[in-house]
Amino acid sequence: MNKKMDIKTIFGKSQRLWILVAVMLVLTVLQPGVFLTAANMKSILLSISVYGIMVCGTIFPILLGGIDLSVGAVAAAAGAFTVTWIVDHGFTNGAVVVGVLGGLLLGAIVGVVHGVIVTRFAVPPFLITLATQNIVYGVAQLLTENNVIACMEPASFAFLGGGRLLEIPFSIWIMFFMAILSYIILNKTVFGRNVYAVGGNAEACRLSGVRSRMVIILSYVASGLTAALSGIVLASMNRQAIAKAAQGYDNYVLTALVVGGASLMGGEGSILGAVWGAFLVGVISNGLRLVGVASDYHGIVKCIVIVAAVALDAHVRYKKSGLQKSSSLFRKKEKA
Amino acid sequence: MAALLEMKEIEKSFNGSPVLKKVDFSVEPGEVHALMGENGAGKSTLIKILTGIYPKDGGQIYWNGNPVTVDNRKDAASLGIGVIYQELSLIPTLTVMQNVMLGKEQSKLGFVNAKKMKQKVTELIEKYGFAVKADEVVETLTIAQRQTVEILKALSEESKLIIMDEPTASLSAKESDALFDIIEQLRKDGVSVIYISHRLEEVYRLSDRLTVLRDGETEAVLTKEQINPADVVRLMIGKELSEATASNSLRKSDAPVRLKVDGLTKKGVFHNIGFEIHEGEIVGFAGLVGAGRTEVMRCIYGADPYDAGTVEFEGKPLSKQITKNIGIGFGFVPEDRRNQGFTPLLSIEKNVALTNYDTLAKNGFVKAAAEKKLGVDMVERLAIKPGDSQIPVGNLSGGNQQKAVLAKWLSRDLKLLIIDEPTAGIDIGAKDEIYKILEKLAENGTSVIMVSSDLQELLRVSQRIIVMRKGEVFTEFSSGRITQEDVLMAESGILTKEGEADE
Amino acid sequence: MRQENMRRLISVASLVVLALVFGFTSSGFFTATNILSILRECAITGIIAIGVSFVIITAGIDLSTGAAVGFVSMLCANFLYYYALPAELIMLISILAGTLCGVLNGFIVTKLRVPEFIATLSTQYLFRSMVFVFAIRESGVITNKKITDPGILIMGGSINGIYLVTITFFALAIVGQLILKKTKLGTYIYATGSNRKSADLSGINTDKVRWTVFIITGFLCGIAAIFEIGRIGSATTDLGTGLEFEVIAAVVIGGCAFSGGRGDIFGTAVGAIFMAVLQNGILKYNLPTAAQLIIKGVVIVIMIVFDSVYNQYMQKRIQQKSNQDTQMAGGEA
Amino acid sequence: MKKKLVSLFLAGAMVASILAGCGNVKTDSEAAAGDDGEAATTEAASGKDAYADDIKIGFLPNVIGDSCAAAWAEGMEGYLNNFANVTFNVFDGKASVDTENTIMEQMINEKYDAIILQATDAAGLAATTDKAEAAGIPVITCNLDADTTHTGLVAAVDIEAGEQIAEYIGESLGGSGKVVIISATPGATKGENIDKGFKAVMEEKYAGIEILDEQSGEWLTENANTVMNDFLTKYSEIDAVLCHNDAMAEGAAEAVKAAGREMQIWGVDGESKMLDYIEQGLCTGTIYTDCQKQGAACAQFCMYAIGSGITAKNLSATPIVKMSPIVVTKDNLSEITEDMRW
Repeated sequence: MNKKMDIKTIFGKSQRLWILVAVMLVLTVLQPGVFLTAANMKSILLSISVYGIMVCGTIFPILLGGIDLSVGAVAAAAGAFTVTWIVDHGFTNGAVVVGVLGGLLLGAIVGVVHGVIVTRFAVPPFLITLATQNIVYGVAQLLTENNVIACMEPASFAFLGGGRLLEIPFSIWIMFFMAILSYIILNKTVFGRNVYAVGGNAEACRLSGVRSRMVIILSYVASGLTAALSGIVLASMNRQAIAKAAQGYDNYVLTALVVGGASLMGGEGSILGAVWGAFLVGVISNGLRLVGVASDYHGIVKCIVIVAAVALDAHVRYKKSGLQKSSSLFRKKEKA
Repeated sequence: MAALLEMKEIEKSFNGSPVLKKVDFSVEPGEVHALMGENGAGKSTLIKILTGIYPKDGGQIYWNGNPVTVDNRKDAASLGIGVIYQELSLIPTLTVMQNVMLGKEQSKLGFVNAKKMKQKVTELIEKYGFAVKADEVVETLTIAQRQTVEILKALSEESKLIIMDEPTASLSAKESDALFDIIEQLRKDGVSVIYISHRLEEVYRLSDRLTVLRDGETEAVLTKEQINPADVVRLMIGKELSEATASNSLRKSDAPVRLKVDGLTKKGVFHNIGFEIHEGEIVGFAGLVGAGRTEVMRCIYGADPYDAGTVEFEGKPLSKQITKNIGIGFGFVPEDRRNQGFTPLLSIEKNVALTNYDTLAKNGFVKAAAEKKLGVDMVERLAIKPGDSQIPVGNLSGGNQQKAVLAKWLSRDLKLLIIDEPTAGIDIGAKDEIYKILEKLAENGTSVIMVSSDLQELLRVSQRIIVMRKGEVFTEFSSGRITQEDVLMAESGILTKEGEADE
Repeated sequence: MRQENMRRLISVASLVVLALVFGFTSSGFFTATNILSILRECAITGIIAIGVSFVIITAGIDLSTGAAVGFVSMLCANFLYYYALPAELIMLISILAGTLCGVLNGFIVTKLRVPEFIATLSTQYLFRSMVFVFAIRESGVITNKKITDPGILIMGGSINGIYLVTITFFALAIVGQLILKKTKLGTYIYATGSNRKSADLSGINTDKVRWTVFIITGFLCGIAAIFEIGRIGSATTDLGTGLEFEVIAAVVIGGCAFSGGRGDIFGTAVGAIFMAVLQNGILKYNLPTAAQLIIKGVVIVIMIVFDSVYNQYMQKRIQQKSNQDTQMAGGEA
Repeated sequence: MKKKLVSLFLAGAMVASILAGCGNVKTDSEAAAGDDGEAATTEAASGKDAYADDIKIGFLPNVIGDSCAAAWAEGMEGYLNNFANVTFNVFDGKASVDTENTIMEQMINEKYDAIILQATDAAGLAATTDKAEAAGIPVITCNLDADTTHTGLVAAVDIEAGEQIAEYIGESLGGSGKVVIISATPGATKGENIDKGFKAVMEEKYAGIEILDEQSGEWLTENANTVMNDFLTKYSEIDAVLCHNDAMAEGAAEAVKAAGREMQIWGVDGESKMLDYIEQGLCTGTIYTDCQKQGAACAQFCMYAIGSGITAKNLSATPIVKMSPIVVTKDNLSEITEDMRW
């Protein structure tokens, strides 16, 4: 019993994470001496690092019951800004600093716009971020003039995405750093507490004196910031900026969050779960490649894993509590 | 001739505590039968058993003399029992006709015969002279009109019995009158009505018979001639109880005024509300559902805007922002606990901490140890069960949820606590604990405004009782010996004892 | 009723305004061929949008439509190439396969209790992969083959300049509108989305309704796939990528609310045409692609914000009306 | 209920097929060709003076934003800027057959004088290409052609590129070794063609070389990096990597460098960044095509076709101009002079 509790605390409340353990076990057996090696783990982490960084910020709107579909576009635009700035200002370290800060600022501005529109006009975030996705990709095209902007120098910029620290790619460090930062914000600050609370019951929060509008805006800013950061890392990793960078990353991010136990209704989910979720997706892709399944068929496995994870979770909860919304089947069981 | 409905020796208990103890209840065809009783007397449980929402523990239901089982709403509907819910259960984006016919559309191969259905609904509307049209969309209707749609829905099912639960709670006088006309019409048509209401004058005006429930037992069944407001009130409360719960502790406070409300008005909801609250005082707000008490409190707290009037706190005009009001010592426990009181997925600790981050945090960072300590302290201080501050509030029982909501405020330097229906849906033991908490708060100088529909509670806890009626302050009891009867009469607009009525 | 008409008028008006702007500021917008081609462009999105409107009116969402179209198209191409089945049979297969996609979505949503968003996000992965399962390969390499069956190709054709796909779209839209407004199912769809609890209480099997709308959507994806391959004369592996978002945008711009219970097929059709006009008009200015994207995004944002402001205004009015009524009555009391 | 709907729709579909039987329904190209009168006038109009009358030329690449498309556009613009009477527009195919078809359609409606197309899918753009040609608009395809006769194709090599890389690897490895492939997005024509050429040569001439594995890097640098990492984990011995474009080769090179291993890495395209990689010794080689020149060639072809009034009608097969590929390795890097880099 005690042991069980320990494992539970490690994985959080979500049942879905057990799937990860199962998948890893299978792969370890299938690919002995290859899958479960430090080098391979490193390679998995590297492969998820870009959207792993995004996940750390995109979780904020998700926790509020919102969504941010513009993260890919923001990443492209921020990367484009940083690279063009560095290229235009002579590849100096100073230019790198300004470029990176500028890219982040761009992400933050997009976040503010989202937050303000969502709070002021009560429009569905799904739609508004889908529309701004167009605009932000447009900005990325403007910045790059639809060309590939190569940026091989300076070393400081290349280090962001391609460097190594203690034998571990720097982008993984950034991902861990962002995850920890995000963890601290979500779990150790008042703002983080408010995010969960507003996501769980906005009206109760208002009556408890929480400035929910501010909480929402800041959450979208967080999302924009991490998207921008991941875009910059991606640009550095590829030593270039292209307008269509990070297309489709919105899906990766959502998948990671959902697999990691976040509920799109808000109020539920943890950064730990999200990173585990991202890791699981990475593990699956990696595992399928190692086993030699063509990338064409990865989707089938992904679908099954996601559905299994979420359905398992839903099932367990459905059985366990009356908390679940909806479902007429419950009404009788609920006590007066 | 057999009665239309007969419920015999109905029993029901929740968690071992009996709610209905062998209740008998019967309705004749074409009669308006009022069902009255204090909160917790067992009215709604009885109705829920009748409509198949709760299973009964014992007893038998007879319909036209035949024993029947009602396991779900469908069973009830097929017998001919229609219910007008307090919270309307219409589909807002559909038309009146679609709502009325929902689930029983006349159709051929899946295609509805709109013409025929509209004709049917229009006929019904005309027959009863309702003020709605068949093709109006429900969300554009007023609440009174929506209620008539609910009634139409019941009528269209050819219900023999329609249950109305506090139907006039949110209606204006004119709208109520229209409803009474409808009920008259129903009676003429041979449709029976079970009419649940706290409003004596309505019951007096409408009902053919009246059953009074008290503590899960049938106290009396009165015929029209026997119905007399004062008697009914006495029956509802019970003589011994009335004596036992009478309050001798009413008094005026001479402590400084903490909150002064003057001329507070919100169009169509309440107007010209004025009262004063002193330091360390517990003031009860009595009134029937819909009297405007909750709305007044929300406006004072800053949750809703108001149209006119002034609110002064310790001599200074009060801000209209919740956050600022909390900063100067306000606390607020809302009526709708589940939707407004707490965040169900979060633990007791996190819920309690939500209002306290001004002290529990430094530079935006939560002092985790202090937060945890507060949670543990509060669980201990309020004896919240189970005694673990990490359990999500949504998983607690009603009483413990309410304690958790209260706990949000208790560690603060509270100057004024507004608490709306503090013990609704809470068991007796927890009630007492909550009263003790309120009393202790007052002893320490906090002013408490308690909105309550529970007369016993009002008398037990309050030092003064302000009675609201139809959006206005009706009277105030602040001295002498007051019984539940007095308050209930006042709520119904009858003054037995001269308080300091504003009028 | 009046409010609904008002809403319709506004969406038609915004479409007209947009068209007028393009008509006066660019050349060749108001020509028969251009208008016919706009009506062609909107049709495939529109056909699927009919189904997705149903889903969104039940307060759900379907993110898998684009991938479903891709999968079904490839399946048809595959059967045409390897088995040379007759066109009629291929169409039947297409519709069946599409319907099956819908059945699967519905199953996951109602039986496995996976929220719509997640369920259809994951089936999107699945259908995308199924494309590759059925992709035509020559010595292991995916090779897109031209479809030569005239019975399929004719589906991309036109009668007197009016494209078959346009005709089908309008026909299906009318059928869809009829289903929504004239059948039991339609009423149940609104009821499910608007207030699921009450719908349940009224004896409606809301799970069945939710499953049905997914099946209809799948069915329409099957139809859309026929026209898709008929028009382009082959099936490619990336066919339908991103289509789901275009569809959702059309549906929502047409007045269906994510919260459910609102909107109709008329609005959706206007929404689909709106998106096609926008796309068509923007291309006429010879602007750089960046400017095109930005304009498109800004117009959509304006539409969404306007819609929300309008809805809030209407709600306020209803409230005021209801307040006034009580007030008048209260005054007398 | 549902059954009824299904039958309703089936009836609709049947009606449609009956209509088809009547021969009233015309496919696009039939419709365009059928309007004889109109087509004739357009044709007459397109026999206009390419160097004096107002001319509109559109360029529709598979997707914009990559270096090839940019270089092509630059080359075209560079050439067409010589003529004041020519308007030149670049569109975005968004790597989608649908989008490309839509834009083609619109260019036809707006009576463009010539279209330069990089077809996302050869079969998928055949119909609209036919329609354009039937309407008298010459279509010149750039690299990726449409599967129908049209005015011209200006192609960089793809099958040949695969073959040449195979030759080089085969020779330098001495006929035995292990190779992995990081391929394009599955189904992409260019990638599939490179694969075809590469595998054919390997099979025929270098049976001793084993192709260990093939996974998609979806044209992207970062994905190629991931895929390469997995290959490196899985196979302790790899002698050469073939990537279907330079961007992926760069990603693979980073992975190989990070792992501290050494092997041949090949890309295709010859973008300037790749040349830098080759210079630094990170990549082995690429098949260089002068994309700017190729763009200019497309533009020249257009002007010629407009001036002479040639469309597919006058042709029995698509004339092809092949850009000469240069196999670039560190040894001959200097042959690619600064002005040839893009």
